[in-house]
Amino acid sequence: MNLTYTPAQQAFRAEVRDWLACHVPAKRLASFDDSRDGFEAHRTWERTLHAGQWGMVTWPVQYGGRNVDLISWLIFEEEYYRANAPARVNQNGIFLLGPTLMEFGTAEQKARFLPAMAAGDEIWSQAWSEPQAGSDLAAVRSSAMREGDHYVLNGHKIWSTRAVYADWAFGLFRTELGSERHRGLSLILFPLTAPGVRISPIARLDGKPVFAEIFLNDVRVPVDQRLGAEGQGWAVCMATAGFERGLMLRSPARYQVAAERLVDLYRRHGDPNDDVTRIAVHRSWMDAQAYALSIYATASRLSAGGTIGAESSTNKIFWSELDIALHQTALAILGPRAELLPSAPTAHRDGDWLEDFIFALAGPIYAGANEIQRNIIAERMLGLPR
Amino acid sequence: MNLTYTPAQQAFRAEVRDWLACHVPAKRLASFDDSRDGFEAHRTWERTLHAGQWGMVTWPVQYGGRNVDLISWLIFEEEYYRANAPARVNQNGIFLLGPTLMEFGTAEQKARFLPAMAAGDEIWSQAWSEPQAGSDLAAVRSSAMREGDHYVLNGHKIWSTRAVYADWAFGLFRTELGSERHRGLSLILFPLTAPGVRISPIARLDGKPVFAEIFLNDVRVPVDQRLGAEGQGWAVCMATAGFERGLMLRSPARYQVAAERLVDLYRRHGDPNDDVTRIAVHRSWMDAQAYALSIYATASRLSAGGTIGAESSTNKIFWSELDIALHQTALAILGPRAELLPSAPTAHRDGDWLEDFIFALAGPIYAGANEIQRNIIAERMLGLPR
Amino acid sequence: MHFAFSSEQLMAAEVTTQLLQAHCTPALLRQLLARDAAREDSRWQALSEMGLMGVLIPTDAGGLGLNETDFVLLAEAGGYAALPEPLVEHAGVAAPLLAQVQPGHPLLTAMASGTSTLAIGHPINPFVADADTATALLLVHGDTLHLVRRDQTHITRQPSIDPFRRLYQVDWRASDCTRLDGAGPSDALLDQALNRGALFAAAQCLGLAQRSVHLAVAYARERQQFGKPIGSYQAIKHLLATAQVKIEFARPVVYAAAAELATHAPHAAMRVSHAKLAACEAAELATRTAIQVHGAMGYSWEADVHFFLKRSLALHAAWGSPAFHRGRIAHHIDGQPLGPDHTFYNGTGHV
Amino acid sequence: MHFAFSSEQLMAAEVTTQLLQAHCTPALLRQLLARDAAREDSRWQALSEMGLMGVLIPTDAGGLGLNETDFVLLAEAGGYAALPEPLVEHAGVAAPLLAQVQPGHPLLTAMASGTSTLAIGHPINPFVADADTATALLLVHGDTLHLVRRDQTHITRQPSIDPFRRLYQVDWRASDCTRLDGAGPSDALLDQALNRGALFAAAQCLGLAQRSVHLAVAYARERQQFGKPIGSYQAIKHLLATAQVKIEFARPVVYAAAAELATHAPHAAMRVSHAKLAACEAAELATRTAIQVHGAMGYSWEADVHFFLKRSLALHAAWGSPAFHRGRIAHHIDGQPLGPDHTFYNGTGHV
Repeated sequence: MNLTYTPAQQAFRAEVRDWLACHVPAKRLASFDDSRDGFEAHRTWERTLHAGQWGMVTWPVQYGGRNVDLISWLIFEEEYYRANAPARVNQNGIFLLGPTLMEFGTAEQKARFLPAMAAGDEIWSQAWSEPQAGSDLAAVRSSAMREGDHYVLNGHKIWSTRAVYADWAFGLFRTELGSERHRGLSLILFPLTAPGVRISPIARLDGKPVFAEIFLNDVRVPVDQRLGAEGQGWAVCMATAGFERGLMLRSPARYQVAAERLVDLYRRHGDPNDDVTRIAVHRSWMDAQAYALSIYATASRLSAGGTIGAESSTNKIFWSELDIALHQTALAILGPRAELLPSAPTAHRDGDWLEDFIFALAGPIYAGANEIQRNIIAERMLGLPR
Repeated sequence: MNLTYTPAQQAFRAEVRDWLACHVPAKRLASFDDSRDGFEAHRTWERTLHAGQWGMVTWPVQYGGRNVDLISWLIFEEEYYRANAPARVNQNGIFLLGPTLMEFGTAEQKARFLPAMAAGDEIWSQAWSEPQAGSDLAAVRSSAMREGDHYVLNGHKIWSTRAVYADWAFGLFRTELGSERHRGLSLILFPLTAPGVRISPIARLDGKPVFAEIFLNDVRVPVDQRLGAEGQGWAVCMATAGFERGLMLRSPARYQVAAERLVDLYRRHGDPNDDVTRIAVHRSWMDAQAYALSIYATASRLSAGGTIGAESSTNKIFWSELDIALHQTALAILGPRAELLPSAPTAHRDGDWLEDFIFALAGPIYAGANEIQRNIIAERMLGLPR
Repeated sequence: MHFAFSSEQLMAAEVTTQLLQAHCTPALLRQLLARDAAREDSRWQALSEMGLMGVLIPTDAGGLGLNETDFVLLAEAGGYAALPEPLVEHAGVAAPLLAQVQPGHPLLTAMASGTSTLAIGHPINPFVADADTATALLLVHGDTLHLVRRDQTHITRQPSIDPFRRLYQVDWRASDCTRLDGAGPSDALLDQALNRGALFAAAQCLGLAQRSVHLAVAYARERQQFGKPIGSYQAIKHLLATAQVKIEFARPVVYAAAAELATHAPHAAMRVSHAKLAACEAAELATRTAIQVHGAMGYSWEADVHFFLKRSLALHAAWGSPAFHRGRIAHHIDGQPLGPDHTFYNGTGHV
Repeated sequence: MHFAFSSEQLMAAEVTTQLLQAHCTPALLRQLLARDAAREDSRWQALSEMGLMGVLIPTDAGGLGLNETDFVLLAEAGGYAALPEPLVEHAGVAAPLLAQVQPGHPLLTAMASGTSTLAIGHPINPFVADADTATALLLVHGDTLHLVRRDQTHITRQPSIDPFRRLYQVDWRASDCTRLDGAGPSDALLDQALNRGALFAAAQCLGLAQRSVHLAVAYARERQQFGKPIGSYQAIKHLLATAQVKIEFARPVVYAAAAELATHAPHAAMRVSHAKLAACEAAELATRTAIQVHGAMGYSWEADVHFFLKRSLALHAAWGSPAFHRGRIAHHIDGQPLGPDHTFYNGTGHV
């Protein structure tokens, strides 16, 4: 056990920090969910990152990475959040599909998709859920019927983040006619610009169109856009979801930076008589530390050849609850001004606490509702009967 | 709405207070669970209460009561807890079986059982659970087979509080051979001294024998010791349980006095820098107030002819969680001395916080585990599907 | 001692609830937003015709001359419907304050009939709600109260996450002409107004909480996953049952606070603070639970539950932050007798 | 940066766990109680033969010369078994303190072999654990440390709810003969001892918590109600999953604290406090959850889960109350840089 960074890791941190100091836009980019302009500004930032070879540092150099270990990735993330750099518009690609491609993709698929992903040339959306398949993901009905060397996609996907402006999407489809539940599913990649794809935005509870429905009507995609073996989509998808929840979905640095700002907010605006809020501030900081330590332990285990199991479900519960508690504490500090939108003339200018609180509310729902995660922990980690 | 006591109620309070001041034993009685002596000392106290006509003030005068309303009963309880009067050894009788007898008993049964109950001449134990019937109370297997004008009881009851020294017990028995679940059950009263009854004590987690198993082997009881119609035991038992949970099982005064003592304990021994504990003290006090207000509302509704429904389940959850939180807060104030038994020479002498904490741990389990109560709230109060 | 509403009070609440059920549906709320209108005049009129605006206005001035116990269920009904119009601030807070200061003030009659609306700028709140649609504003300058015509102020909208909150920063000039002279020191009057504001905010929170549970129950009965309604899963049942328990033990505190405020019980302020804390917690838990039960749908603009979440969020620190109210509780605990004979005012201490 | 134990460390923990699985079963605990014996000598000997008593004693004195990272999993294993013998206080706290003060003290060799036991009376704790079976006691008088033979003291048992806690009030007289002169001021040494005590109490709590979940899982798989194992009900599953989440996010804090204490990282005291708080909370939740899952059986003397509840209760305020440890966290937050580059000692500040 060694909880100090190597000189190489320290040098890496310095390099990341220096580069970000020179390149992070001084002015905050417009949201990538609100407008095409904001989206494209984030794509430009992805290209800037890629030009600096920072698109996804753990990837092999040939795909645009630096071939560094997961600890270095964590260092990168720490510096990235410290620098308040733009949100990653391609997170569905680089953190979710990327690792899956790395594990299940053919050499051709990796060469085809990873560099374009790292470069920001292809921004990805996910297409997991369907109207009747939310927590019950295996209830997927959308189909991909084989016709020669193509699949013909039909169906209706929903809650697809980024889909309004993204270039590509990946999702589960039934490739076996009449198959049920987890059987007969395949993971298929498809361009959102293909004929027969229709995108319909869905507004979040604050009215921002951060999701979309994807309607697929006889969309033809070549067979080599299937990831993993035909009919094995469920296993591929579970690996993706496990990896997502276990490590990459939420960098600990995100919460550590938020907790640091929360401490600062309390120092400047907190009511010194408000014990409850002070305690909550300290707890948020401790929980963010605990989450970071846990992820360092996971990264160390993976680096030593270990795998991620059902304990990834514990991560998702922990960070989603931490995220809500942290932002709720910030709103408590802001008191009667907490409800103000940024457009209010007298709104505080101390960070996007309200917006981030709204975002945090989704945490216990997406990437598998926390109720499902608790089932997984109970059944797969603890061995309770189904 | 009128939240002031009538002159009659104020006079009643004064009378209770004066009487208790003169009669409550100066020295605390030995526990009624630990020894026959302690049990009999409590029986003697019940007789003293009865002599003062305080056994169960809401009952008709002919059964030993004063025929006062439920508000007066609450006032009695408030004064009783304020005076630190002995615990009611016959609580299974007066608070649980008594109201059930009042509702379902025949005139003869009331005359036969209620006065002896109020007088402390017959101390009651409950016999609900069986080894395979805990949360699943309808899984009762013990039987009461009719033979002429008697039932013959056979079976095995468990977790019977008071049964080691009590005189009588009441419980559910199958009176219909081969009946299943809620059907074919009857509520039967039987003396614990009857031939064929064997009592085996069970120790609580601190080693004190507060429960017992009751083994019944061809125990003959007259048919008129059945309460309610034959085969209607489930309905009678549910009414009993509802009444218990809804009102009588736990007087709010119990928690209000405990909260008052907690505030005092914190004043004298609390660490002024311990925000978390101070907040918990205040919360316990508020929750005890909220519980009292809720019970006053219930009593007012019942006095006006209302009934107790599934919301009695909300009570049980609330007081059981309050009870644990309150005593846990007391232990936090006591710090490293909290773990000491009263026999420790340097133990604090500030009340039985540890013992009461241990007692509180049973709260979410007995009288229907809180998980069962949440099912009841969801299904019967909110209308969610079974 | 009778801790229950009269049949008249229950009837008034029931009628109000039914009116709002018809005239304040989520669909109508969405229409109001689409029109970008400040209020729905027909709804305001309907509520006025029921007499709701005058509940706390003396009969001499055309009101009903009732008290907080009569109004609390109406405020709760407003929360249950996420009512956008300022029923509570106008009729529950501003009206009785003006009536206390100048029982014969001519504005009261127009207020009782709902033809004039009075907004209130209380020092505990940084903004004035619904200043734009108010005929006049009750404002504070130093230790004096002022009644200011809307056109004597300059107001700036402060948009809230709750699209139906119409908060304004108010710039104005105090003068002898605007000053309201009347009975009693303004401190005591403002404390009472704060207590009414906090009490009725608590009552609204109760309504928001209960509605959120009801919306979630309705959704959970319909929505199927893994072949059965999600409401049949114990996880969903227990989430909602836990929220309902919170509501059940906030409700009697809110009702007791109303009764004690109405009778000027000495510990009424403490009870109001308890009510505000308990009801806000219940609303917070219930609205969040409702969103969770709705799943992704609950996080969308489509489902109605967000209206209740946002109102709950807005009321959380209105009329005193939780820290303010906890401070009042602590003060009571530190200084007053606490035993079970002191639950109500004329407990044993007064036998 | 490698946040994982070595295979040697994992192996030692595994062997210890297996030994305790065989030699520290709940049935054996009950036998010990029935005999009213202070400790099980054969178990102590078996642990000693494994070298556990000397982990933190220098090799020169017959120990293994290892550090806190090597001991933390052993303390956790002790918690998992509810080990009655003072492995942690003797080998985890008293031994390294004596070794720091007088690395060549002759008692250390007997301590490393387990033939002598050293008890410790640290000012943060009101009592001395296992003073009765100790050969000698490390005690504090003013700012001096003393090594006192058992027969130089008068001890009074202070019975705890945990029947295996053997707490004593110790009366003794400090003298020049008993004083231990050695390197460094006693304040710093006592702080380090406190940190070890708190860290290993936290490790024990982790073990207690995990064992409680395991006992509850085993029971829930067997116990049938309504025709199926109670462990198949979502309510039970979610209670236990929630407890497991608490454990998972206490564990890395405890392990990091061990590593940072071993390397004298400047923020080690903060981390120890975090570890103590998190692990105590996990143990509290897990033991209570386990009792709830066991139902009435869990509230009885018959089920084993109460042994773990009682130990958790006893360790809650041992080696610093939660308020003490929260105070150290607050001090760190108020005075130190907090960003993600400061998670570990040589973060960016030291690039």
